[in-house]
Amino acid sequence: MDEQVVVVALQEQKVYSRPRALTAETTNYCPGCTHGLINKLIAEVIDELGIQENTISVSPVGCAVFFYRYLVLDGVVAPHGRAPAVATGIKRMLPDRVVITYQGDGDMAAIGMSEIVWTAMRGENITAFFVNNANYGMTGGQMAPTTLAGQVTTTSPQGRDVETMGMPTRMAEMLAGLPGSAYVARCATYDARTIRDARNAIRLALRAQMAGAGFSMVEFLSSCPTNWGLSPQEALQWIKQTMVAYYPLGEFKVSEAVQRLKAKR
Amino acid sequence: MDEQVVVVALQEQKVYSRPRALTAETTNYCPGCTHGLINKLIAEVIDELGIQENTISVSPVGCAVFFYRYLVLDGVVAPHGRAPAVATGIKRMLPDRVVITYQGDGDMAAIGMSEIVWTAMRGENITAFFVNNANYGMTGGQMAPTTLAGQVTTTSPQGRDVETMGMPTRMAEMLAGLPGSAYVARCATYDARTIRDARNAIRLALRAQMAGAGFSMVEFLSSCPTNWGLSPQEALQWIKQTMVAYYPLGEFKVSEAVQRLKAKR
Amino acid sequence: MPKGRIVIHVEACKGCQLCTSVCPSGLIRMSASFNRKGYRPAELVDPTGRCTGCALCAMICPDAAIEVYREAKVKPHAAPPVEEVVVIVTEPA
Amino acid sequence: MPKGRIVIHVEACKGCQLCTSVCPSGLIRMSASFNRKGYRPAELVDPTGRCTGCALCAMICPDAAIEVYREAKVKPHAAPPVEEVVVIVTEPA
Amino acid sequence: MQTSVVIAGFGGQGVLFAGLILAYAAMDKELYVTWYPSYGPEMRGGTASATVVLGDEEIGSPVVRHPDIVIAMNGPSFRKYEPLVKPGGMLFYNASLIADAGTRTDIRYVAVPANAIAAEIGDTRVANAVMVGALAAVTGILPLEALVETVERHMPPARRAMVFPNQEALRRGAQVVAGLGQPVAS
Amino acid sequence: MQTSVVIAGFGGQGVLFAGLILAYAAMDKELYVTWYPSYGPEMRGGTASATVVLGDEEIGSPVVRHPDIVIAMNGPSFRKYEPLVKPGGMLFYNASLIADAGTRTDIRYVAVPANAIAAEIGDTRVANAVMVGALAAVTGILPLEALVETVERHMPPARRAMVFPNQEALRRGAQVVAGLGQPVAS
Amino acid sequence: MAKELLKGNIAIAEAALRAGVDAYFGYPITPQTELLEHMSRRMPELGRVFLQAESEIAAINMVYGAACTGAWAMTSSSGPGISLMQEGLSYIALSDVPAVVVDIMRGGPGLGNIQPSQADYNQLTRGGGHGDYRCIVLAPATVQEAIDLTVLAFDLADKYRAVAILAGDGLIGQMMEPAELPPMRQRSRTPPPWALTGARGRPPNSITAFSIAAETLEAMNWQLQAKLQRIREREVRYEAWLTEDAELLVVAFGSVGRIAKTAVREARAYGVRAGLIRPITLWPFPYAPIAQAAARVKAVLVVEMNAGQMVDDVRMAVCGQAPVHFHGRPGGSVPVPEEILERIMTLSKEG
Amino acid sequence: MAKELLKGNIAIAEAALRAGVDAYFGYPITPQTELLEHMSRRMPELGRVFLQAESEIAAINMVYGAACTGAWAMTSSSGPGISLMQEGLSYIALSDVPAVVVDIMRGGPGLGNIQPSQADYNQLTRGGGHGDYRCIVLAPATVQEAIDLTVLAFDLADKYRAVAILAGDGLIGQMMEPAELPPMRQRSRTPPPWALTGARGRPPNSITAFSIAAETLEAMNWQLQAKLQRIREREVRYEAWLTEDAELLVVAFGSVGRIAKTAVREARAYGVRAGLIRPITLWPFPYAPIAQAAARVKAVLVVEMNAGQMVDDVRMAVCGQAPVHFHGRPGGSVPVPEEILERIMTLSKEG
Ligand SMILES: Cc1ncc(C[n+]2csc(CCOP(=O)(O)OP(=O)(O)O)c2C)c(N)n1
Ligand SMILES: Cc1ncc(C[n+]2csc(CCOP(=O)(O)OP(=O)(O)O)c2C)c(N)n1
Ligand code: SF4
Ligand code: SF4
Ligand code: SF4
Ligand code: SF4
Ligand code: SF4
Ligand code: SF4
Ligand SMILES: [Mg+2]
Ligand SMILES: [Mg+2]
Repeated sequence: MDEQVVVVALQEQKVYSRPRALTAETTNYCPGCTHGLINKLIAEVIDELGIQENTISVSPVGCAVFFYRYLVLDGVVAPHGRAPAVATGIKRMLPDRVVITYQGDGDMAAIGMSEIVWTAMRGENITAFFVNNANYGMTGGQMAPTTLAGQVTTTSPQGRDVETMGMPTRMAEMLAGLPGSAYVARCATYDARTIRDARNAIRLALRAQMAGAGFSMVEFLSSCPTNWGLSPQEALQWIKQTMVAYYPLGEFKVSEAVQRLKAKR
Repeated sequence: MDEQVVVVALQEQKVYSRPRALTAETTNYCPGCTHGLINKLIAEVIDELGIQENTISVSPVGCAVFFYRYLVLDGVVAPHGRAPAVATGIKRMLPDRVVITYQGDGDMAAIGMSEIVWTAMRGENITAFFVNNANYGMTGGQMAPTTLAGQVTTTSPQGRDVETMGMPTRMAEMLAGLPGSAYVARCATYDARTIRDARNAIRLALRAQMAGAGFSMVEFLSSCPTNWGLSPQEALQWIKQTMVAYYPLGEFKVSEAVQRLKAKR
Repeated sequence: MPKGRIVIHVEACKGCQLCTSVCPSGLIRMSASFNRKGYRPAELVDPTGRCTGCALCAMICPDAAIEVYREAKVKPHAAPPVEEVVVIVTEPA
Repeated sequence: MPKGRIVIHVEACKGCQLCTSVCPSGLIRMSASFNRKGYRPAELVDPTGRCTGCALCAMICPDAAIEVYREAKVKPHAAPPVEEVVVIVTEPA
Repeated sequence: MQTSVVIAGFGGQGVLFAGLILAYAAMDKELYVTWYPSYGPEMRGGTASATVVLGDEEIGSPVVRHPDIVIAMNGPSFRKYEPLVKPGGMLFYNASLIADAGTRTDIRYVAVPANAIAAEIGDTRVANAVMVGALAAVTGILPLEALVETVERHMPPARRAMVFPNQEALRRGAQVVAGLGQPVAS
Repeated sequence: MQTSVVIAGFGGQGVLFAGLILAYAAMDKELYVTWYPSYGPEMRGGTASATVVLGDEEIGSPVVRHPDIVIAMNGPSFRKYEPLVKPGGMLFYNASLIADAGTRTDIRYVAVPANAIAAEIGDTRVANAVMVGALAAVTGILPLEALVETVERHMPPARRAMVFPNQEALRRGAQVVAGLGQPVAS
Repeated sequence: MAKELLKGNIAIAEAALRAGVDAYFGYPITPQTELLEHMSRRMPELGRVFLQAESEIAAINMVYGAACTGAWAMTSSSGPGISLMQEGLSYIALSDVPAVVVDIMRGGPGLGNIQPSQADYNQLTRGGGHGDYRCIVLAPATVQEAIDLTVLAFDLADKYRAVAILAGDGLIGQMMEPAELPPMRQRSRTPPPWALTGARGRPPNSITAFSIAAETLEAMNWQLQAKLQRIREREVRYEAWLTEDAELLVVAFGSVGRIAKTAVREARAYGVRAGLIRPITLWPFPYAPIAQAAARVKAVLVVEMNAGQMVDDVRMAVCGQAPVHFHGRPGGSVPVPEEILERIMTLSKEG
Repeated sequence: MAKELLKGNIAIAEAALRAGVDAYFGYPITPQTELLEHMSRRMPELGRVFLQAESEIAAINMVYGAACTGAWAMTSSSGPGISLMQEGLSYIALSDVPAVVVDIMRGGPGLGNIQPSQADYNQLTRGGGHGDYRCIVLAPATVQEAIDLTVLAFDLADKYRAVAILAGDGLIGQMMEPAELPPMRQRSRTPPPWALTGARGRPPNSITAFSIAAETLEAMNWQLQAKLQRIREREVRYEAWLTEDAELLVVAFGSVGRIAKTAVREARAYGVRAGLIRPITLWPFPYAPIAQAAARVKAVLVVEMNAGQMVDDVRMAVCGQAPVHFHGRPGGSVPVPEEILERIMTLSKEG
C-alpha cells in the first residue's frame, strides 16, 4: 500500500442517503408500511438510471395516491383502477419518456382488472408497480382480490371464503401469461436480500421499458401493519411466512429481449 | 326378421327438427351466420337436458342481443360486457336455476374483460357461451380483441398491427388459467364433427353447472360472412383454415369434478 | 342405405347455401323464387329418392329451417345415439 | 470491521422500529421524546463505536430517514457494487 | 321548392347507393340536398331505406313522414310506403319483384321491371339505378344526364368497374318509362 | 341550550372514543346529541377530532366552527383550536404533551396532565378519558357518574377489559381538576 | 324499540336489512364503507346474499341481475362510484325493476376528497346516465330520517318498480345520533309475475332496456314517463318550518337542511322572520310548496354543500316571484350556521 | 375549398383532424362508428395517434393521459358509452386539461336503440358525473355546422382547459349534406408549461382532481367555478330566426332546430308569426336571449327529440313571462315538421 491510499482510508464516505428522486416530504403512509420502502426503492433506481427528468408517473387511488408528491417526477393521479389507461395515453404521445404506474391490489386487480389486462395484452411499453398488501388499505382494510383464503378483513369477518369469493388473485402469474408482457416479477421487502432483489427487478423492468421491450410489471408483497393489526416487524414476518407461500417470489416472464438486456447488465 | 319388424321398418321417423327451446321467430342474423347455428345447438342441449323451464339467459349487446327472444327462456339483456355480472346477480339469488350468458368477442373480451375474469375467478356457477367471430359484428366489422394479426377490419384498414394492438386474445386459454373455472373448451361449427363436438362441450358445460362445479365457458369460432366479405361457405373454410391455427380447438380446463361428470356421462 | 326426406321451411330459410354445400349427394339447390324476406330458399331436388336422411344439411342449417325424416326399422328405445345425430321428435315451438 | 455512523432525521422518522429490528448489533433504540408528528423517533446508541455502516437499517427504513456514513479506503471508482448496497452519494432533495 | 324521395328495399338492393346518386347529382347542380339512411333491425339483409330531400332552399328536416316520391324495390317496402306517399305524389316500384297492385287513386304508380332490365344489362345489382333513371325521366327533378355524369364523377376508385353498368341502368330506366308513356297527371 | 365539544389529537390518542363517552352519556340522559368524526390526510396516526354537540333541544349542525369547549390532546391540536374556541369557552389541554401557554384572555384554560395520570392508572391509552373526566367536573355538562356508568353500559364485549381503566381515568380526571381548584369564571 | 347511538352508515344498512333487502352488492369507498362492512357481517347471518363486487360497475349490474329475479337488491357508494354506475342505472330505469342505491356524497369532482358534500345533486336528480329517466331521490337530514327513508326507498322502489336513491352526504354517513330502528319486517318472498325465475308453466319473461324500432322504444319511454308522472304527483315530500309568516325563505336539503334550521332559529331570535323548506324528495322536487311559500317572501336563500345545483330547481319553482340567492360550499367544506345566519341577516337588511 | 357531400360522422372526424387533434381514442358504437373508422385510417396517415380502446372507460382515461401531455385528444361515443365516461369526465373537469368528446346521441335509456335522439341533454349539460362541474356543449344542426363546431370545440377546450362536448344526434351523425371542410391547420406542438413531459430543468408538474383537505379542494372548486363563469359570460351561442315580431317562440336545438325551422316557415305561410331560437351552446345556455324573446310572445314551444329536458332550461329563462309548452319524441323517434306545425297552429289558436 502506498501512502496516498492510507490517507484516503480515513475519509468518511456517505454510503446511503435519501434518493434524489424522493421529495423531502414526509409520506402519509402509516409507520412501518412498506409502501414507503417501495417508493424509496423506485426512487433509488430512477436516480441510478438517471431518468428522473424523463419519467412520468401515474398515481393510483389508494394509500399511494400521493405517490406523485413523493417522487420528483411529473405526475398525474388516475381514477381508481385506470392508471394503465392514463399511462397508455401518456406513453402513446411521448414514446421516449419512461412512464410508470404505481397501483394497489384493489386498484389494479379489482376495479382496474380490464385496464391492466388490456395494457399487458397490447404490450404497452410502460412499467406497472403493483403493491399487493392483501387488502384495501386506504379505505380501512376491506377484502381485496389478493386477500388470502381465510384471512379476516372488515368485509370478510369470517375470513375470506373461497367458495363464494374465489381464490386470491395472482396477478404476476396472470399477466405473465399474456403475450404482450415482457417482464413480470414478484418481490418482497422483508429483508436485505428481498430488498436487493426488488431493486433489481425494478431496474430490469425500467430498463426493459427504456429498451422498448413492452409491458413490464413488478409486484411487491407489501405490509399493511395498520389494517392487519400487526406491528411493522410482525407484518414483515407475516409476508415472509404466510404470503410468500401463496405468492411465490421470482420472475414470471422474461421475454427474449429482456433476457438479452439482463445478460448485458 | 319377424313380420312385425318388417311392418315397423316402413315407418318414417323424424330424425331432426327444430329444437323446442328455439322460438319460431326468424333470427336477425345474416344468412349463413353461425350465431344461428350456435343458438340452435344450445337449444338442442337444453331440450336434451330438460332444463328449459329452469334456465335463465343473459343476452349480450352485439348481434346476439335478441338471444332472449330466440330461446324459450326467461331472459334479460345486460349492458355491453356486463352479462357475467348480471348473471352473477341472478345466480346468487337462484342457485338452483341454470344461468347462461351468451356473449360476443367484443362484449366479453374487450369491454367486459373485468366482469368475465372476475366471474371466472370467483368460480361463479354459471355458463358463458362465447362467440368469437374475430370482429365486432353488430356495429359493422370493427377490430375486436380476437381479430387475427394482419386481419383487415374497418378500424384496422392496414390489417391488425400487433405492434400497437397486441396479439389476439385467447379467452379460453386465459380463463382456463384462473383457479375458479371448472370447464373451458373451444369449439367450431364448420362441419359435422366440429358441430358434434360443440354440442358435447355445451352439454358438459351445462352439466358442470348443474352439478355445481363452478364456472364453465364454451368458446365458439363463429363466422361473420357479412363483415368478412365472404360467402357463408367461404367463411366456414376461413375458420377451419385460418382461425383454428391461432385458436386451437379442444378442452382447456376440465376440473376434477367435471372429469368425474364426464366419466359418468 | 336408408331412405330419407327433408322438409325445408321456406320462410325460415335465408338462402345461405350451407345445406347445399354439405349434402353428400348434392340434392339441395336454391329456388328461383323469393320468400317473403327476399331470400331464395333452398329446396330438395331428389327425384330418384337418393336422400338418406343423414341430416347433415339440417345440422349445419343456422336457421333450423330443415326437418329430416328417415325410414327406419323402429326398434323401441333404439333411437340413434345422441352424440351422432340429435333426435328430437317434436314439432317446432 | 469498517467503522460506521448513521444519522436519523428525527422529523422524518415515524418510529416504526424496523431499523431497530434489523441492526445486527442492536445499536438503535426508540427515543423517549416525541417528534412534531407525535412519533418517538429512532436513535443511534453506539457509545463504543460498533456501527459498521452496514446500512441494513437504512435499507429497510420505509421513510428514508436514515443516512449512513462509513470510513473506507477510498479507491477512485471503487464504490461498493450497487447490487449490494445502494451508494447514492448525494444530499437529500 | 323541395322534393323528398324515399328509396326502400332489402338491404342488398342498393337503396342507399341509389339515394347517393340523387344526392350527388343535386349537389353537383348546386341544389340543397340531404341524404339520410335508415336500417331495419336485421344486421344485414333486412329492410333499408334512404331519404333524399333536395331543393333550392335550405333544407329543414332531412326526414319526412309523407314523401313526395317513393321508390319501392320490393314487396314489403311497397306495402309499407304506399299509404305514406303524399297525396299527389308518386310511387315507383320494382315490377320484377312486386306483384301488388296500387290501391290509391291520389298518387301515381310507375311500374318498372328493374331486375329484368338490370339482368339484361348483365348485373342485377344495378336494378336500383334503373329505378333512379325512371324517376328522373318521369319527374324531371334532376336531368338524366346529370345523374349519368354524377356516377362517373363520384364513384369511388375501388368500384370504377360499376360506373358503366350504372350509367347504362340509369339510361335504360329512363327509356323504359318513356316507352311506357307518360304517367297520368294527377 | 346546546354545548359543543371538540376533542382533538393524534389518531392513536382515542379522541373519537372520548367523544363517544360523552355522546353515549348524553343519550343515556335523554339529551339530544350528535357525534361527528374527522380525520386528517394521513391513513393512520395523523390528527383526528370528534365533535360532540349535546343539549335539550333538536340539534341543527353537528359541526361547529367555534366550539364551546375543546379538549386538545397534543400540541398541534392546541395550536389549531386555541383560536377557534368560542369567546367565553374553555380549552382543556393535555399538559403531559403540551408545553404551550395559552394566549387568549377571553377563554379559560384547563391544564390536565392526562398522560401522566393515565400512566399512573397503568394504561396510557386512557389519557383521553382523564380529559373527559376533567371536562365533566369543570363544566358540569354531564355528571361524572353518568359518564362512569356509560362506559360500563356501552363498552363493546371485545373491550370489556378497558371498562375499569376508563372509569378510573374519568374519576382521576375529575379529581385532578378539583385539586387544581375551580377555574376562573369568565 | 329503544334509541341507540347509531352511525348513519350503519343505521342505513341495518334499516335496509329490516326493511327486507334480499341482496347487497357493493365496493368500498369512503365515506360509505361502514355500510358495506356492516352488510358483510349481517347479510350472511340472516342467510341473505352479500357479495363484495370487483367494481361499482359489477355491483350495479349484479343488482340488476338480482332485481330481475324479483329480489330486493341494493348497492351503496359515493360520487366516483355512482358515476360508474350511470350506464347500469339507465338500463335499470327502463327495465322496470326495483333497485335501491345509496350515495353518501363526498367532495368532488374527480377523486375530490372524503369530506361531506351534496355535489351529486344534479347527477342523482337529472339521471346522470343517458336517456330520459329519473330516479326517486330521498335526502335525510338526521340518522333517524336516514333509517326511515331507507325503508321508504325500498317501498317506493318496489311499488313503482323504479330506482330509489338515498342521497346522504358524508355528514349523515359519518355522524352518530340516537335513533330507533324499525323491527325486522317479515316480507313475502314470492317472486312477482314479471320476475325471471325460469319459465315454468308459463311463457318466458324477458326484461330489457331495449327495442330496436323507434315506435316501440318510444312507447316504452312514454310508459316510463307516465310512471314518473305518477310519482311526481304522489310522492313529493318536504319539511316546511316557520314558513307561514316568513319574509325570508331558506331552502336546503339533507344535513344542510338541519344546519340551516339552526341559522333560521337564530335569525328569528334576532327578529328576522326566516322560514325553511327542506326538500326530502329531491326528485320529485317540491316545486309547488316552494312556489307557494315564495309567493309571500321578500327573498329566497338556497344553501347547499356544493357550488349551486338545487338552486336551479328552486329558481324554477319560485319562477320570478322573489329573488333567489345562493350560498354554497363545494369541495367538502360544510356550511356552518354562522355563515348562513350572516347571509340571512344581510339579505333581510337588503330586502 | 369546394363543397363535398359529407356524412356527419366523417365530417366531424375530418374537421377534428384539420383543427389539429393529436390523438384519438375510441370504441365502436352506432350511430357514431364511422367517426372512429375514419380516424383509424386518417390518424396513422398523418402520423398521429389512433388507438381503439378496449372500452369507453379506457378511452376517456387515455384521453386524460394524452391531454396531460399537452396534446389535443378526443374521443367519441353515444349514450351508453358517454355514461361510462362520467367518472373520467369528472376527473378531467377538475384537472384543467383540455379534451374534446363527441356524443352522437341515440335512443335511450339503457341499450335503447340506434335511432336519433337528444336524450343525453341533461347528462351532457348538467355534468352527468359527480361533483360541481360543467362541460361546454355544442349542438350542430347541419353537417357544415358540425364541422365548424368541431373546430370550435378544440379551440374552446384549449382556451379554457376544459372539456368541450360536441352533442350531435343520430341524424347529424348519419346524414349526408354538402359541406366545406376547413384547410389543415398547422398547429404549434410545443407543450404548454403545465403539461407532463418529464420534469427536465424545472420543478415537477402534477395534475390531479384531488385535494385531501376541504379548504384546498374548495379553493380548487371556486377556481373551476370562476372559469365556468367566464365561459358563461363569453361563450353563449345561438341562432335567432324571425324572433323580432314573433308572437310564438319555438326553441329547439340540433337537428330538431332545423326541423322546427321548416315548421316555423310553414306557420308563417299560414299567417302565424312564429319565431325560432336555436341554442348552439347547450352549456352555457342562452338564457338571456330566450328571456328577451319570451318577453314579447304569447307562448313558448320547446321541441326536443326526447321526453323533455332542455325545457327546464327554457322555463328558467322564460321565468314565468309566457307559458312554456313542450313537444317531444323520445326513444329514437324524430319529430317531423308536420307535427311541430300542428302544435304551433293549435297554440296560436289557443293564445
Ligand atoms: C371509483 C372508486 N371506487 C372506490 C374508491 C374508494 N377507494 C379509494 S382507495 C380504495 C382502495 C385502495 O386499495 P388498494 O388499491 O389495495 O390500495 P392500498 O390502499 O391498499 O395501497 C378504494 C376502494 C374510489 N376512490 N373510486
Ligand atoms: C357501452 C356500449 N358501448 C358500445 C356499444 C355498441 N356496440 C353494440 S354491439 C357492439 C359490439 C358487438 O361485437 P361483439 O361483442 O363481438 O358481438 P358480435 O356482434 O360480433 O356478435 C358494440 C361495440 C354499446 N351498445 N354499449
Ligand atoms: S393503511 Fe396499510 S397500506 Fe395504507 S399506509 Fe397504512 S399500513 Fe400502509
Ligand atoms: S354481422 Fe356478422 S356476426 Fe352479425 S349476424 Fe351478420 S354475419 Fe353474423
Ligand atoms: S338429409 Fe342428407 S342426403 Fe338428405 S338432403 Fe340432407 S344432407 Fe342430403
Ligand atoms: S342452410 Fe338453412 S337457411 Fe341456409 S339455405 Fe339451407 S335451409 Fe336455407
Ligand atoms: S449501519 Fe448497520 S450497524 Fe450501523 S446502525 Fe445501521 S444496521 Fe446497525
Ligand atoms: S425504520 Fe426509519 S422510520 Fe422506522 S423507526 Fe427506524 S428511522 Fe424511524
Ligand atoms: Mg391494497
Ligand atoms: Mg364479435
